[in-house]
Amino acid sequence: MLAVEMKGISKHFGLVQANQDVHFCLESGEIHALLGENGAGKTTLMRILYGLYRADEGEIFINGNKMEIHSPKDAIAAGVGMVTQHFTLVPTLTVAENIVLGYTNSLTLSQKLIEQKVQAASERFGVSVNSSALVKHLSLGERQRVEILKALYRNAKILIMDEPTAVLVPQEVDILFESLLRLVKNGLSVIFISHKLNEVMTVCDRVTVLRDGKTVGTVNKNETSREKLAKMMVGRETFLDTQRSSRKTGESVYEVKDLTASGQQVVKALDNISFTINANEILGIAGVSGNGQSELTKVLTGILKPTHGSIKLEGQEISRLSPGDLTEAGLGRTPEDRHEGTIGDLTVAENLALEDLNNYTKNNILDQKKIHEDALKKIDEFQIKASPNDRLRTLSGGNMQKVVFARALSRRPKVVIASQPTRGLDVGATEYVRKRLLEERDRGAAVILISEDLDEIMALSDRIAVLYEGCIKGIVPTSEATAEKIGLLMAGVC
Amino acid sequence: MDEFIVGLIAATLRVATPLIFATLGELFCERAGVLNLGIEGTMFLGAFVGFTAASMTGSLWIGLLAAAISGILSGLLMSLLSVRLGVNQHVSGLGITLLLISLSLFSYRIIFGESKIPPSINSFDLLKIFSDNPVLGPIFSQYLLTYIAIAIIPVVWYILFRTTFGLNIRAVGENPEATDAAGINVYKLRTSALMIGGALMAIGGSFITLAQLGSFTFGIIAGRGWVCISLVIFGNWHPIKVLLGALLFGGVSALQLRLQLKGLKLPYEIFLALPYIVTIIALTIAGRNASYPAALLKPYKRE
Amino acid sequence: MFKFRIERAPAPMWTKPLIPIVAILVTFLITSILIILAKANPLQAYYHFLITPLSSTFSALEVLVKATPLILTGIAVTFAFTSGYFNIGAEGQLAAGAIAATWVGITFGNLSPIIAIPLMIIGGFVAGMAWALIPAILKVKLKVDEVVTTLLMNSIIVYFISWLLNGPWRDPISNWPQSPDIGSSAIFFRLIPKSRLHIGFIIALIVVVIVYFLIKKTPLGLRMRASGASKTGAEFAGINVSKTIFIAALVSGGIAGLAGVSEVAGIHYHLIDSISNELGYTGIIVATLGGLHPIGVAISALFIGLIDTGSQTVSRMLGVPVYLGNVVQSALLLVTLGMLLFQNYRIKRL
Amino acid sequence: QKAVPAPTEAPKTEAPVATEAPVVEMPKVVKVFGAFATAIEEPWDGVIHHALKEAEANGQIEYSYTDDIGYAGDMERILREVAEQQKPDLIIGDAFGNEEAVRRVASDYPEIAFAFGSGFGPSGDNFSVFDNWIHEPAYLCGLLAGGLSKTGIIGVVGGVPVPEVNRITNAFIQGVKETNPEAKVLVSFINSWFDPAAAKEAAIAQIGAGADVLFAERFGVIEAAAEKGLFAFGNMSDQNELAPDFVVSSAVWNMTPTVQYLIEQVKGGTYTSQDLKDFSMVGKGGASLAPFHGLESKIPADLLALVKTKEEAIKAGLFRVDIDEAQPGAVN
Ligand SMILES: Nc1ncnc2c1ncn2[C@@H]1O[C@H](COP(=O)(O)OP(=O)(O)OP(=O)(O)O)[C@@H](O)[C@H]1O
Ligand SMILES: Nc1ncnc2c1ncn2[C@@H]1O[C@H](COP(=O)(O)OP(=O)(O)OP(=O)(O)O)[C@@H](O)[C@H]1O
Ligand SMILES: [Mg+2]
Ligand SMILES: [Mg+2]
Repeated sequence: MLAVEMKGISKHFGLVQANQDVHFCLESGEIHALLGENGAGKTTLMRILYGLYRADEGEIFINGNKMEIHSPKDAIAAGVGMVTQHFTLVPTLTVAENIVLGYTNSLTLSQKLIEQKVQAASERFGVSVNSSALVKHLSLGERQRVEILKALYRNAKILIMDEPTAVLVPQEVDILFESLLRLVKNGLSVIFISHKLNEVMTVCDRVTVLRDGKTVGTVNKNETSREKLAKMMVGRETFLDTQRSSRKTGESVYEVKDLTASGQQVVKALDNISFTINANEILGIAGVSGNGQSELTKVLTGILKPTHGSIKLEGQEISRLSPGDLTEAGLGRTPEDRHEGTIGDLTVAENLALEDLNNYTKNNILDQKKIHEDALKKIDEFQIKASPNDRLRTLSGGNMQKVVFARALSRRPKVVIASQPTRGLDVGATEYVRKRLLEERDRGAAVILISEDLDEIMALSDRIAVLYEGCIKGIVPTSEATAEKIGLLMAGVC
Repeated sequence: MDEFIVGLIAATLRVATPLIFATLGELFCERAGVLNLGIEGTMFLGAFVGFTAASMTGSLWIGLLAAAISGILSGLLMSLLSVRLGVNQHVSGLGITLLLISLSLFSYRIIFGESKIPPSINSFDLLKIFSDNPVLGPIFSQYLLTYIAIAIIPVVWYILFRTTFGLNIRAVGENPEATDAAGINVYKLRTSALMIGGALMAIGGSFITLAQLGSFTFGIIAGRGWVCISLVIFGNWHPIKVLLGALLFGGVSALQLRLQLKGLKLPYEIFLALPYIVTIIALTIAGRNASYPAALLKPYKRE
Repeated sequence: MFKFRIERAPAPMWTKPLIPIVAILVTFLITSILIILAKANPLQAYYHFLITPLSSTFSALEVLVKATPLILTGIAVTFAFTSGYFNIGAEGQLAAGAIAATWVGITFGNLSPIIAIPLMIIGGFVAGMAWALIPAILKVKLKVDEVVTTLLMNSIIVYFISWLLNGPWRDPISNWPQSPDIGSSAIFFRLIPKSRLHIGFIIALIVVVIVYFLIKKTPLGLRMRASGASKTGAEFAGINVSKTIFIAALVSGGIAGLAGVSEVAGIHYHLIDSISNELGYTGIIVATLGGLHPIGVAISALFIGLIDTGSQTVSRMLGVPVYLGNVVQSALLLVTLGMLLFQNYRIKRL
Repeated sequence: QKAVPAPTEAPKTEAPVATEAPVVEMPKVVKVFGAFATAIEEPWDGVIHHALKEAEANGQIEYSYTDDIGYAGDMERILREVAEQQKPDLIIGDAFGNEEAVRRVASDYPEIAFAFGSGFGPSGDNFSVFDNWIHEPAYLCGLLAGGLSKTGIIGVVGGVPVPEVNRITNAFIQGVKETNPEAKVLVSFINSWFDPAAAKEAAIAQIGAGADVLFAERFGVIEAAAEKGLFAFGNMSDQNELAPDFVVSSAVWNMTPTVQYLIEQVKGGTYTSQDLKDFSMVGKGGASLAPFHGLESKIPADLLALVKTKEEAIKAGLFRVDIDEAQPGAVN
């Protein structure tokens, strides 16, 4: 029997067609992977199923019945649960409160009673949580378990999991898979979104691939392979292959020593981090999301002040400098989230000029002509598909990222800090960005590449440092690194 | 106990009554993530509608009910603008205050004409408990609404912290995305918080016309709504602490009047400005720890 | 049957200028009910609202007089809002400027106007800045929400003025709580004989031009716009957002202070209790209706000035309660706010 | 410059355009404009407004007005607009807080008669002043209050300590001291013209301090007295209907004599600027002690007799109540 059937789903946002005539079937009792590149429309499709978006066109059947899903309430009633990519928990409430939120008929609320109920459910489903803890005190892994329990508590028969492993270390991933397999035996059907082909091959029964918002096809796991899936996803077989020759790296230019910083939720988001990096070198910083990458990016780019430690650029202390002064000192940087690192309401030219306003000021007045001309130059050089007066907001992600790169690199910085530079970019843009980073290295810059994409790290870096719970677990030359070795470091083992 | 103290306590409760109602109303709105600067106007509207309905029907209770309904409507208007349409909350709140005050004054003229003596009603009588006791008697010689105001505080606390509805309100003020994903209609929830809030604000305003004065005049609210805004912050969004703030404010204004009569020459303005100054100091001390509902001022849009 | 769908996408450009016009029409339709209830003819009422004030030179100039402080408070609000600082305190900052202007005007008002008037302008600007200082510091140092603190500061200064006027500054020969008059050289001279239009209007226009220039043409303006549009983005681009917001908050206070100077030196010649008279709050309305664009703000200030003037004319001519003016103004604000959001939608025929 | 009639039917009050031609014969109906800084619900302006309404009802004048003009500079514009467009014969209003503006306009329009409530003297040829000279009935109220008080403590709650208010309060105190030399008079100012809730609280504080008779300079005080079952005195108009069992009397200001005099003068073409003070005093019926509305029975006969005697003496000009405009202390 089909647990879910989605027929002819289309959805657009403004000018973007996120889903176009998508067909998707979930059998009862299977784990079904939804695969696709960033922006392929996976999340959108699932948000439609969960009632967070309304499809422009298309029909949804659940257990054979045609459903009108207007809101998550309808979806929950139909037995659909979702663990979203970005957790939807209320940090100031307890685990129990979060789990019963929106799902209790009782008018009154007894903390004790709900905690008991949640604890009982936790045992019944084998998903362990501490029901009286405040969510804001939980780790990401714990939060995810709360999300899963929240769905199961609502009697979900169909569980959507949007990139659940992105925030987990391998051991946690194993635990998650065990639970999923057990739950499936007890009648749960699971839709599992992931970018990681090996995970898909491990745990799923069938795979549906989306590309550019369209269904490419559905295959049985047994009848496919990682390579075939990859080809379905991307539409071609090319992967960036950086020919790695052992080259000589230059002088040490950038030195981080005993860096400690506090984050929003943890006291020590970064704990005594030290590394150095040379000219003509790319240092990759790997790690599972949430282990301090954001804080490291913020500290290195001058947005967050460290509580302790030093950063030296060519021997000069820069850890207390403002972002503006860092630029002056010879640092180029790209933000973790290009939407947050740029200003959508300003024009492309203004965004490009923003980092270096002194250079564009004549007699205290903005030199509009120079801003415009330089923007044209950079647009040309970085192949940005836009004109200087376009609002940045109207650019696609790839072009936005190119603007960011143009701004950061055109001053030929000595050090480049690139954080998640290809997140959410399609293959073409990704290739461009990676090529650009390698060119920077070859030009003589020291490049720090912070990325959660291990393949990217392995492909670009000369050395790899692994970040785990705010500490550097080890720095390995890429020539000696294997995915297994780095994976163990990322999991905090050894 | 000293008669001075007894009188002071009684006056404190009386002055605090409209503030307690309206501050709890604002608390509901802010806990749900909406800063309702329409409070001053809603109180004014409540004072006007309560009085008008009571004077037309001769029933104070109908007046009170009408005031509450007018407050609910004001909440709905705020909801339409700031929740449904997602308009900037300060601007829509200030606009609503301006609208409701001028609309009340306009309607007052249309309904009551240009009266020489302000039309009046027989307002609520004092409800005396412990009337034999020389100390408690005068303190507990209050209007029914004052007792209700005090009684409603634990009720609001209970609703917020011990009911499902309260849980939903607290959740939506902190993280509307999560609340939405939990299957709760964010718009309806915020709208209901604004309606309850509006009703409480309007009842607070109507206390002045229906109980305290029995008549409606132009300067009737005289900035009390802004005091309530600061009391919510002063009380750190907690109903019990809000009561303390309201009593402090009531106490200061009652004390000021009494010290004047002792012949003490005090710049009374300092007293009147005190609650505002204290709130700023409280904010300074709490600083970034002030527990603003995280989603306050942020409109929620699903797409 | 035609089927339509409303979707989120920028509305076509040609709808932009239509928004205020449609908003005005909708507001007039809604408020017509009230006018009919007041037993007057809505068409006549709107004639007196909008046309009568412009039908004589004196009245038309009076609209400019009325608009002068509104331009300044509207610009003050615009300046702060542009950088993402929600200054609700123009009301109090105006009062602070008025206090300073009064003091300067009384103390130096008998020197030459060439000295007295610039001193007053500087004093008012500085005082407005000073009154904006505490919320600004709390905002950038402690992240205390400025909406609430600036609102509270408005109430505090009202009592301060009340204390001044009932105490140390009470004009001994006036039987009203007001200060003595400023010296004659401190009085803003009139631009046109037999009208009250004073140089405050010119100052307001100069401020509009300067602020337009500052916001659109200078690095500070770009920093402000960047901070206002995206705090994180601005920070990432190396902008000191706290400093930018701090400067914007203070300058905004200073401009509001100028409105106080203009009211004291151009209209009253002394300090009174109700010196701000909601001009600061109306400034928020003006700024919003003007789309936070200096030129738009100037136009909307003129329009609000017209409605303000007109409402008294309507009241006088038709015997409608004078509060109709405020009803129309606030309804117009709310309707416009609602309509502005339609800019983000497009109607599509299916 | 002329008034532009509306495009649709002209409002009924609009005068014929004939005013443009020089009018030789006397106007039949005097055109009066009322300019009030506060809402007409405020008692001071209310008294003027209602006297004018009365004259309008009698067909003596053609009347229009603007109220709640405030102190923010609108007064001057409205007066100038009215002077230009409506060309009234007479403008009546209150100048408090707008003194300079009003006088500036008056001097620019010598053909229009201006009569304004003011604490200063007349000016030019056309600017007359009046004021609420009700210190005499206030004094009489004081006599009554002093006699009625059992505790010997009497309260006065006033708005803002301006000369008009001080004068009444001091006269009231003078009366109290005459019938009850030991009495203490408590005086509170709420520093607002409009905050009845605050006025009531101030009154209750006075009651708490022992006051058993109250003088209500502002609204809100009578409500406190009624609630506590105490006698009170109203101000400005006969406020007995606010609490018929407790408002013994009121110090009443009556603008009709002033208005009538002004109409006559304007009609007769004999108008000159002057201080209209006398028309607001007891002698010419501009001020009076309100009737007792049946509460005489509660007043001791000798006290009633004393008040009657004093009232007659004032009317006959044989007794003068002191005018003291200094701010009274909190305890007198
Ligand atoms: N709320 C939105 N507004 C505008 N565009 C959106 C919105 N949500 C998604 N999109 C766009 O729709 C397309 C599909 O996005 P979706 O999030 O479904 O991709 P995805 O396959 O889940 O990608 P990822 O692997 O990065 O999670 C993208 O181009 C995205 O930019
Ligand atoms: N916040 C937003 N506001 C308005 N439009 C947006 C927003 N986010 C995305 N878009 C629109 O969605 C489109 C796709 O955005 P997205 O970030 O998914 O880029 P992309 O599909 O990855 O781009 P590319 O194909 O160049 O890599 C853009 O063209 C943009 O117009
Ligand atoms: Mg994409
Ligand atoms: Mg996704």
